[in-house]
Amino acid sequence: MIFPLTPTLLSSFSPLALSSSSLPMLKINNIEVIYSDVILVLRGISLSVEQGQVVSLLGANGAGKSTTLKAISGLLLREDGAVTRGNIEFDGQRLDRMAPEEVTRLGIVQVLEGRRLFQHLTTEENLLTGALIRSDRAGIKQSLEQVYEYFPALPALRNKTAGYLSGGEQQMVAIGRALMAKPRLMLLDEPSLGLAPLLVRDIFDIIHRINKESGVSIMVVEQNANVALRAADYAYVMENGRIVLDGTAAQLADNADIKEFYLGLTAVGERKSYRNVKHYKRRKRWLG
Amino acid sequence: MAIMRPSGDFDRSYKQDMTVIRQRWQYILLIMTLLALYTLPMYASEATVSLINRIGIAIIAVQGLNILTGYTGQISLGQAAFMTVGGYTSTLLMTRMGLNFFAALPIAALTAGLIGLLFGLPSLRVKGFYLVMATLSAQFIIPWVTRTLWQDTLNGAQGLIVPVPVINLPVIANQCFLSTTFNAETAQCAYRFATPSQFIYITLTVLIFTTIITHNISRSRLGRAFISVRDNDLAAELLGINPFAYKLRAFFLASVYAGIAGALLASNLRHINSATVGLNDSVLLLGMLIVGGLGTSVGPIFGAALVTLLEEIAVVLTPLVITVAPDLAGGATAALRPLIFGLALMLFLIFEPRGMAYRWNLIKAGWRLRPFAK
Amino acid sequence: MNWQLLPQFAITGFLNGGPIALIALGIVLIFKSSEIFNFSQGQMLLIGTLSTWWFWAEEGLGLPLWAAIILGLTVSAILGLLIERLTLRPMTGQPLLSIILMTLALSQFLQGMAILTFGTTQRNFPAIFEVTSPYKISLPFFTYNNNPMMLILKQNLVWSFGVAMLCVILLWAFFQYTRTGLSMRATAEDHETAQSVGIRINHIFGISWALAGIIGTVGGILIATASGLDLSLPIVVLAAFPAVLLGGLESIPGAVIGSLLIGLTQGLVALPNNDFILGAEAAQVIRSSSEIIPYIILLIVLVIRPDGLFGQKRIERI
Amino acid sequence: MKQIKPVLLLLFIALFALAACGSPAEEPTAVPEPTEEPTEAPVEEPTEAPVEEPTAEPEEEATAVPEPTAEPTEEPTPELRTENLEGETIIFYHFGDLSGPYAAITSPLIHGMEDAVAELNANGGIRGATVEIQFADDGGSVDEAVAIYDRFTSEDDNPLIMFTYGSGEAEALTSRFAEDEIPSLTSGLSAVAFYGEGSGYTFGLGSIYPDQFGAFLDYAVANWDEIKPDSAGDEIKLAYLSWSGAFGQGALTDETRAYAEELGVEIVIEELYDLAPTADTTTALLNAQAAGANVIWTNTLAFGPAALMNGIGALGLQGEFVLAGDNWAMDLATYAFVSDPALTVGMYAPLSYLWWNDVDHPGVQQAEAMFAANERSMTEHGVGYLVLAAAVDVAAQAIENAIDEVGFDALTGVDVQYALTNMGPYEGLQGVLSLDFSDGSRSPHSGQIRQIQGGPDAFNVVQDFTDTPDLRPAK
Repeated sequence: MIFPLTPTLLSSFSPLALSSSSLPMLKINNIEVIYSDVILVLRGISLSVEQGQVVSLLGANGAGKSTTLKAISGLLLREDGAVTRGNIEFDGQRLDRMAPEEVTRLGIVQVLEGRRLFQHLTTEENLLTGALIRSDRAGIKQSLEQVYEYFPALPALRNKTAGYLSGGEQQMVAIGRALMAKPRLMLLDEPSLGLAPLLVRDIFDIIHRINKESGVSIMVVEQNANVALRAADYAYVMENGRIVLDGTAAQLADNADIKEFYLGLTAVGERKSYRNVKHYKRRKRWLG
Repeated sequence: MAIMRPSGDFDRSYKQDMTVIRQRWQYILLIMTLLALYTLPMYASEATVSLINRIGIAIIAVQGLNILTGYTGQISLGQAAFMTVGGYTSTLLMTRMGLNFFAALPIAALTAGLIGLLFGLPSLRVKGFYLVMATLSAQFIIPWVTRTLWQDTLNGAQGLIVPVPVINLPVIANQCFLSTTFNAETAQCAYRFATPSQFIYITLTVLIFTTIITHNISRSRLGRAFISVRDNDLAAELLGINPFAYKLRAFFLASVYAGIAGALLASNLRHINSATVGLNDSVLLLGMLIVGGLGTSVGPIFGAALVTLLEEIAVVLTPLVITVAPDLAGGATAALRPLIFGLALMLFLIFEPRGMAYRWNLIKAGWRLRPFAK
Repeated sequence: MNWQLLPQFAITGFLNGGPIALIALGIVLIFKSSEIFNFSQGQMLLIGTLSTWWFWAEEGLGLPLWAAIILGLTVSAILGLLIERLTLRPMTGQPLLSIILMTLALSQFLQGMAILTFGTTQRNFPAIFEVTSPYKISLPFFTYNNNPMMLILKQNLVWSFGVAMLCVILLWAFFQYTRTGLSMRATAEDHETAQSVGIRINHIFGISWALAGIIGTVGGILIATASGLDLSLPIVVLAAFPAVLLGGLESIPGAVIGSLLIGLTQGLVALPNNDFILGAEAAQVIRSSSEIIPYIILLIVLVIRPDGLFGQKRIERI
Repeated sequence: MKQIKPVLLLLFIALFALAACGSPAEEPTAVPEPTEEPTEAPVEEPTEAPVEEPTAEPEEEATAVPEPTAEPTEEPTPELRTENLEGETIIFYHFGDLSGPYAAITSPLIHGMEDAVAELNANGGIRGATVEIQFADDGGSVDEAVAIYDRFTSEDDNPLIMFTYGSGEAEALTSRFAEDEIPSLTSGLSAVAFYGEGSGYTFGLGSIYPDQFGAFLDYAVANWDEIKPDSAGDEIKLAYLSWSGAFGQGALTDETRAYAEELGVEIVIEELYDLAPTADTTTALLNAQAAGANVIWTNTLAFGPAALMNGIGALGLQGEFVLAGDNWAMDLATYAFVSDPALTVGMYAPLSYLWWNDVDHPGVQQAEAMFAANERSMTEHGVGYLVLAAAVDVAAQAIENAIDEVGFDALTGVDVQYALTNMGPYEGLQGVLSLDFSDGSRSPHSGQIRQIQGGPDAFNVVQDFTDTPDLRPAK
């Protein structure tokens, strides 16, 4: 099903009136994910994203963050995984067991980990693939201009083969491509991966701006809690396939364990050595 | 594949673990089967014997392909081309050098093996689909060579008439024994393997040898190396197995089998030319392997038997189709064979890609675990 | 060597590559989108061409040729869709061998179907182009024994080449300028990403099979107009297979250039004559090698440059 | 490896079993020695026929050495059944190619045989016995042909006659026919099948291709001034443009090369083209032209000559060459593949049978009536139908002669072979096909030269029946 294009949406990225009484647009209820019928990866995950929110999903490697995103976007099916318990709802519609392309057509667009551009297509063609699910010519053109406005570096690269862009440029194109679909919810998988710290900051600034200006809800999966918490409204922390902590970004940023574990700071704000962190990890488990 | 054994059958040593035949009743069964096959000409019709004969030759070719494709994971569309090499070599050895068929057979096998090795060389550089194309080129180049080059010897596209295999026995007390006849030219008693019920003894005997060898390859270090190359050549390399060397060995062995099958086929048909076996036969052999079950020692036997029988069914069905739709009189005979083979292969690929061997194991396991298994 | 025939054979061979290019393109299209090498391309175009004949012939529907061609192409498109849906979609995720064997099995099955439906009799396909009176061109600048060199080009050959190249250009424009074309190019690059931007890749696979059926059939019709129609038509793909690999499995311009090069080489091996430097017998051997020269080129390509002339090396950059 | 030993033991037991109880089949002691004159063979064979009788005990442990001398052991059957065989059946076994390269000519062959047999049965069959046809498709593959042969011989331990037409099949089966003593009539006329090693039971329904080639060369040399292309000189320069394979190369043997040289005909070029309707003959024709050829011989059929004609037309080479081919090349099937019927005009071929346009001939009239009565499609109005209709007549006559000799109950293939070789000059279908195997050859040695002079019904005689040169292989 194609997301109905209301006149307000047609005016491209115009700020939506945010209702404060927001019902969650995405709701994950107690899901369990199993790969290849045998490997249990997620157990009892529940989370929700409200209209216009930026939600971060934090956690170490292998905690199950990406799997959670794939469960939403349907890409799990491609990897022989399945949601075996619980359900995922988007505006009251069940997403689990829906093919990825159909999820995208509902208005949920995922920016895959590692950018994943169409390498032999040009920058502009890559952006246009994002709009393949739309059929309003004028609207697409407008969106394209909007993307170029968000990422001023891109117009100069428009006819360049995407595979030859730098990592940061590729990330911009990937986010721009997602925007071209005019999504209601954008899923970002580790946008900071492999980028220089300054670039990471830029990217998150733009994510913040997109959220504020066009009202797109965003769910970011990150290892880099520092930047992720800065841009987010609400955050969840995952470990070993479970959610172990959640709260507003401010609450989490204040949490002592988070500081110690993810931000690598001691109570007084000093950096800790790697050895200490490791020692700490062994001592302290979230689910002790 | 889980090994399902009757209760009480345990291994107490490595030697026992490697035993092929573990119980007396299996011996008895084996002896009965072999006896039944060897006495086939006594009770079966010539057409049945001829059919079994063709199945036997096909099994040998598929066994070779099984080493290459089933165990080592290299797909080949050239098996029939190497059969051509074997057929020509044995024929030339017999007609030009005057060798006996049984002396020519191993040399033909070796020659085919070496040529196969040559076409296996691209496997050093390419794999998967690209290798398929390299072997496909063998399927074109070898027949072309046989009909274009050395025309004086190979007689071009017309091909060669192949002599009937003969065993010569001495004359004892002015008598020829054992159903042989006197040959004035050599002053010996000759047994000619001319009719299917005579030729089948060659096929069966060779088949028993190749089966034993294949089975032993599959459970030796060589076989395990093949399997490791198939499953993950990088990991195999890390284990100290040179994947290229083993791929080439597999190519060589597969072509040796093809050479044997080709020599048998040529002698059975008494005629060989560049078109005797072709691309279609290579496809047929691969199909047999899939239908029977890749990488199992019973797979080639099941596959070759089923596919050949299906072809026979096509022949049987033809008059039926013609009665139903007389307009098809011309087409039906020609259509049914590829149609049935194609359909059977497609159904196997979709519904039972592990082939008949897998079914067979399920049945065997079910039988042994009776009454506990459903 | 027959030097005076060099331009003649080179150009004839080159033009012969035209219809082969269409068939090769069909194979590349399917491979690009779904990584399936379609060994049944020949049988698909056989059925498409036979249907076209049936719509046109008096024994069949007796329609005008243009209508018959349109209907024939429709049949091949539907056939392509059906094949993808019924036989290859269930194979998703299966190993390479299974998929290769599936298309080989399909080729057998379709051949059987074609015989069962249309019988074994040979057919005369309508001649679309003038059969006799070839184009005779005297070459500027080239002379042989002080005579200007002449090129004799069959009308059929020239026009078939023209139609084939027109199809190639249309196809290129389709990929470059249409949304479906863009979807197909995106799908060819990366299935997962394509799905994540909302492309229904199963539809794309279906479209590639349908398109491959159509352009293959155009090639089949072009060949049939020149030389009649018979159950052995599928063997034309045997020249297309190496052409595809020569050009690079995933490259559309590669398939075209590969086919033309294969045609060119096949033309050139016909050159040696009785005063060939290695002797008359060697000359005859070389002349008769035109059927295997594509496969010799194939072997060379595999050893020297497996990706082919224009094969996509994955752009590796992080 | 210890576990192999018992298996090996078993193997030897089995080998012993093979020797002891195997081989119920009779040894082919009756096969004529290859060095023997073919004519002698049948003389001694009938005498050994009783050995073949199913009543004879096949389980002989030992055979006396030397070979039992051919005693006239023939037991005179008390009363020979030679008439009124109602209720009996005689089967004509037929191998053909419905799915391979020669599919284009197959259905007329089958239909010609079917119609002729139907007519034969309607007129009382062979002395009252009904004739049945068993046809099997071998797809042009020798492999398949042998399998079919095994099936046929297994279902019937006394087959009387078989029909084949693929050259490859005929060559491969020829030693089997001789060993199993089954006469065969074949229209695949490559010399090896008739005169190669171990032959003797294979008879041709036309002159062998080398003879045909020689006959045409004779004609061309004698009439060169009249038939030569305008541009040609006094020398005949011949291009052999053909398919690869037993059939395509069937006319080019050591004997024909020598014969051509003797006649002063130079074979300037040999070229192959694909055995497919899609074959491109451009390079072959231009190379022939460049080599100075003025005559083209092609040993092909249906789309084979059509590919040359199309090429000649499309390249504008009309009038540059004299085109000639084997008997199969001059057929209706060619018209199905030629882009313009006018391109067929002028082609020569030696035929050892009559053609449909000999409308005054009673045999042709009979064939025509049969063709019309069975409402055959005009696309089958070709050589296959005519020749097979005549061949059925020949076969029936030979079997009748054999029945007269030994009676129906004792009838075997040996007797039919004997009858075929001894029936003298015989006019099949009132003379459509005249055969004479009594002179020691197994294929006819005479033929007409015909030329296509506009349309499929104008295969006109330019030289009436003459003897063809005898170019059978030396060995």
